[in-house]
Amino acid sequence: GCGGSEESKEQPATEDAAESEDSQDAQKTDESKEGEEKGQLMMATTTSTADTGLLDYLAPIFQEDTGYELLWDAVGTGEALKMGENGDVDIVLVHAKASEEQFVADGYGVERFPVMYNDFIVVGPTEPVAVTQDIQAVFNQILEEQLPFVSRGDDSGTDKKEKQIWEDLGLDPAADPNYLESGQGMGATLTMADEKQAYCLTDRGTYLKMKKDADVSLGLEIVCEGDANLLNQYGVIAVNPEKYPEVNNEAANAFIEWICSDEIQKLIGEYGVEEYGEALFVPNAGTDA
Amino acid sequence: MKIINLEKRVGQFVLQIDHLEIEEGCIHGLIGGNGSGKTTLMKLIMGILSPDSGHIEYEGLNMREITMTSQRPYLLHDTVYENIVYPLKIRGTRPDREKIGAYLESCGMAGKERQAARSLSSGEQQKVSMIRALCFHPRFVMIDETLSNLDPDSVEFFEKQILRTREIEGNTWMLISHSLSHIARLCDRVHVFYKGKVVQSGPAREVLFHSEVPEVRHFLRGEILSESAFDRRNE
Amino acid sequence: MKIINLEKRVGQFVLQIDHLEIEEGCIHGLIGGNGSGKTTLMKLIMGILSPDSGHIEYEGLNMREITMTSQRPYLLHDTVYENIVYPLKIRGTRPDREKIGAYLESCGMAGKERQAARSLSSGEQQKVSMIRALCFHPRFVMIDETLSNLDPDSVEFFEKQILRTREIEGNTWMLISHSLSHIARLCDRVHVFYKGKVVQSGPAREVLFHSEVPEVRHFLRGEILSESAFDRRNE
Amino acid sequence: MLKTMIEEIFSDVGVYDAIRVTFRMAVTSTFISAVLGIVLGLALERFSFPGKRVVVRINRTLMGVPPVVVGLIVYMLTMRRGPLGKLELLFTVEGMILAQTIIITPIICGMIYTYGNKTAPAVRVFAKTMGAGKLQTNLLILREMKHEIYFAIVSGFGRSISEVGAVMLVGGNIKGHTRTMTTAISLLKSQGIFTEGLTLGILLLVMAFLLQCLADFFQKESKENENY
Amino acid sequence: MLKTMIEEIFSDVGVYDAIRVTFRMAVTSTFISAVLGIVLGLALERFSFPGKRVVVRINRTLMGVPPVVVGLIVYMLTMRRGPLGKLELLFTVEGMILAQTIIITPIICGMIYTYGNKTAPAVRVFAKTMGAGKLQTNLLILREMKHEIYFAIVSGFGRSISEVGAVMLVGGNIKGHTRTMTTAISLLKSQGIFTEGLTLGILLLVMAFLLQCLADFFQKESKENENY
Ligand SMILES: Nc1ncnc2c1ncn2[C@@H]1O[C@H](COP(=O)(O)OP(=O)(O)OP(=O)(O)O)[C@@H](O)[C@H]1O
Ligand SMILES: Nc1ncnc2c1ncn2[C@@H]1O[C@H](COP(=O)(O)OP(=O)(O)OP(=O)(O)O)[C@@H](O)[C@H]1O
Ligand SMILES: [Mg+2]
Ligand SMILES: [Mg+2]
Repeated sequence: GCGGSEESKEQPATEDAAESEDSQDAQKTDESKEGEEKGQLMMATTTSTADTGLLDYLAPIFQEDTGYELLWDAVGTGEALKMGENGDVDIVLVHAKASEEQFVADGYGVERFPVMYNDFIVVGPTEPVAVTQDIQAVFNQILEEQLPFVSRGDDSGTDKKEKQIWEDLGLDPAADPNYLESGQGMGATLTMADEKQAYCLTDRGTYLKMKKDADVSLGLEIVCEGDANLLNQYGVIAVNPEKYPEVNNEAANAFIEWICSDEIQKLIGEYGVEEYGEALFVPNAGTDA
Repeated sequence: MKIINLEKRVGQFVLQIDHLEIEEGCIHGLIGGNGSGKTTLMKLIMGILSPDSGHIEYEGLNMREITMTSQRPYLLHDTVYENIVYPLKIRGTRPDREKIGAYLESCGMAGKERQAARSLSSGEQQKVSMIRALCFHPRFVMIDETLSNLDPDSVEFFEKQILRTREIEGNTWMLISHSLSHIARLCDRVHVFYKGKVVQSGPAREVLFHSEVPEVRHFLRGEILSESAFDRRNE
Repeated sequence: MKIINLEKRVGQFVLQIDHLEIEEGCIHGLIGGNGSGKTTLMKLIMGILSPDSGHIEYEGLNMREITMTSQRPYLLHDTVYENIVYPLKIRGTRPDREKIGAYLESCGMAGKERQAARSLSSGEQQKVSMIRALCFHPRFVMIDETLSNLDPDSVEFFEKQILRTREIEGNTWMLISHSLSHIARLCDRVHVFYKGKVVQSGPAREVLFHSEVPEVRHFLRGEILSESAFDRRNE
Repeated sequence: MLKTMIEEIFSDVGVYDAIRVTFRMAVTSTFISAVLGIVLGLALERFSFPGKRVVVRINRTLMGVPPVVVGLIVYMLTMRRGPLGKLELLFTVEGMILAQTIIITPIICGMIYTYGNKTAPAVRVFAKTMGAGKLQTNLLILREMKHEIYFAIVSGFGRSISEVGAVMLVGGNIKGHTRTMTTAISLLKSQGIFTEGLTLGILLLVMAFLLQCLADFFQKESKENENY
Repeated sequence: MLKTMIEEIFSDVGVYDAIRVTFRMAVTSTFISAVLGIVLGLALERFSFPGKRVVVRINRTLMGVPPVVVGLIVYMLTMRRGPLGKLELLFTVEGMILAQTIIITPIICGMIYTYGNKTAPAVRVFAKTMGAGKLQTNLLILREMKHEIYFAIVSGFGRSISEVGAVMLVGGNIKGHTRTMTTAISLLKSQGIFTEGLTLGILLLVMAFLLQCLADFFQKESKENENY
């Protein structure tokens, strides 16, 4: 991000010279105008980052810090990676480690940086499944008693995780006639599970946000959390400029550098504490997660 | 049928008829300038328009026994045959295919049963509309200029039909025509319209040949009718 | 205008005219039974239909100088005035408001300029269509039964107008009518149609009073025309 | 044969079920909407009453009601704790049909009203002269407007098979139960499997086209040859 | 005033921008589709050619093209690697307008064709008798069909503001840039914020209604009083 930062230093200086008598307020506006002129960073991301409001919270700070305007399209993980593969976005922020690594290996992405994680939880009615830390017990019981379960079935990060768990446990969910695939995002799937009084694997962030903000208060409780199996790692990858010279690689690099900085990592760790009583994401940039 | 204190306003135009008697079993002719309200009266009788005030006494006549052929007949998007049998069908009557064929032949439309009615020439369309009205034997028939624009043979045929059904069934006819010879040949009673009013109403001979009403005299001046020919018509 | 070896099939019907001359500056009358092809010929001349074979020689007549009024005139969804000025407007000519007012008055439609044309009585609609055709001075005018169903005053007015414009502008007229008295009063030449063919074509007197063609004689028998009245018409 | 072939191409979204659900939903909802829309459209054309213009405008506005909004409304009505919760319509094809009917009825009604304005008054006058009763008059109007009605129904059907917003929300896109072809396409799209989504879309269009050919066969849209 | 009120209610989805984008997109795409649809519809009505019936059927099938499919197609055309990549239409309002135009043009074209079948031939004959040129004839047809054309445009506009599938995919629902009211509703819906979504939907309908009142004001749909 060298070229980019040079620009950002140069331009405000000229503005300052021209309008030195401007008030603090006016300068602020000018600066944000500058940001727009400097360029936009187009991101493809998953619905969870958008639905939890994290990006709404971070974008203005990003613009203030680096001058780039952050735009994002919140879609399924598969669709987000596809947009990256097509070179239509500059950067992707998703949570499906295997696919992400494949994305880099195929040469579409430069490098994958872990950013943060939250964890998956199983939610549902507290009867008959008792609250536990043991995912295996929960899934076994669901299958044995043929309890209703709503899966996303959309091949998203969450969906892949769920399938993985079933597989690891040596279980076949298709044996449960009450196992449904909603084919929709996390929010819609949670509402459906609530409607059907079914069980559901979700990321904690979306669950907390829905539990607090949704009009129809969710009647689902956490029945399983804390299993080591249930981490949900988010990674950020800049789209390879060698493949797509048109992408705004400077901005992408600036974003990666920015989001991995201690300051922002701290902000991520604080996001949601005030509103939901607990953090929605745990920052872990710099680790090898 | 009696029309009593009838008043109807359409746009700027007002039709106002204090009292008009329509004797049963007669052929009535309505004449008068364009836009004098002849069609409007027929529509009121037919129940297509409803009067602003006054009323029409139908004297036991059922609305289903009244019909009216229009100046621009409405034809169904279907064949000639389907058009003619429509009023029969909705009455559950079996149409007489042969009779319809004979009617068509008599007015020069032999073999056109299966042609699309709307592809006919305008005179032929009028004939279809006439035959349609004849076939279901209504007790009160209003013919709004449907006899004009027909060729002489067809005019003769339909005039004969009108006189014959009146004879046999004793039904009532009401004709609008701008051809005074039609009127003179057919009508028992004539009603003359002028600017929304009936200025004279009486036996055909009286109105056509001995009228004292200035509007009627002015109106009739255009065509010279021969009273002696009129005398001979019932022979 | 010359019509040469014209043939046109519509549905079952075939119009076939080997040779027909339409002299300039004359008033031509087309008569014949319903469905004999009169309107079809006008449509061919107007270019609404195109012939299957043969052709029409317009002899320098521009298609824009030809007009035709229909049996069921098409009126724009607009006022009477807008309907009348339409052909002027598309020619970029300034309409003469007073003249149009005078025309309307002469045929008993004074003050109806701003009425919706489609709300007029059918006779009034025909008058609008006639005035529309008169106002833009075409060189060749075809009138398809538009003069029937008018009241006597209006018939007289339009007949006078036709004769006057022919006098002044020397334009050509072609009329279809089932009223032989119209034809006798106006036409110089008469063409008789029978089942898609022109069976006689010649000066009005010859055709109307001295025809030897059996179809023509049969057709004319319906109405008794007086040759002496015919003689007096040009006085 | 074709069935297995199709299933092979789109194995993971449950295409065969989706086709079945799509057409069941589309045909049923179009049928109900056609009945409602025609009756309402003709009634609107027939009767004059104060505020009629506003009703017409509302009708036309409702033609552009976003499916998502209808989906939300139906969802809130049919959810467990909603007023119609007892009927258990949520996440069922019946619920989807309800939502679709709400979307399509105004479209058909609006079209019938507009067409009817041109055709019906003359037919009504004619029916009166023929002594037709109320029912017979209305049947005659339908008969005389058959091409336009057919077109309105085709439009409604097209809207019905193509819809995704309301169906997704109310039906829930549950594989094998309420997944339609369009929601399947959405799902494929969200997985980034674009070409497969496109193929499924084209399959949908081809089937709609064939269905229309079939309907046209009974409809015989003969070019009217009127003699003006 | 109203502006700030609205912004307050829907602060987090960027409602004010969404309204702007919605109407910019809807008005532009409806306008383009109206021009294309009217020209194509009248041309289809005017000319006879072999295979015309098939073209009509294809037109009617396309009236039911799923927006998601159009979205996919436009996406694949406008993506950087795609044939129109150079134009940089992806994630822009212009791209959304392109997608919407593809959806709406067949609708308007189909309606104009169907209405035109009833009206245009007689007008064309009349125009010929008046000596009108080609352009004048077509202008006259438009004038005589003005109520029907207005209705077709209202329908197209309704479809345009209510659409979400194509707009979501091509525009990307980017806050402040390509987010429309319907995609905002979708977002609110997916977050479970139903009543706010519904309120926004009703706001959209109210604005569509007001816009129509405005249009009606210029349109003066006077009840034709024809004398049959
Ligand atoms: N589209 C069509 N399909 C089938 N037959 C048609 C079509 N158009 C016209 N005809 C037939 O062509 C014949 C001639 O029609 P045309 O309108 O020329 O008659 P016309 O001489 O003007 O009769 P009229 O005095 O009744 O106006 C009629 O028998 C009519 O049935
Ligand atoms: N809807 C309407 N709005 C305004 N004026 C109307 C309407 N309907 C009819 N009129 C007027 O009412 C008058 C009477 O019409 P009507 O059709 O009864 O005339 P008519 O005597 O049948 O004439 P014609 O001999 O021309 O058929 C006409 O002057 C007409 O302009
Ligand atoms: Mg009349
Ligand atoms: Mg004719």
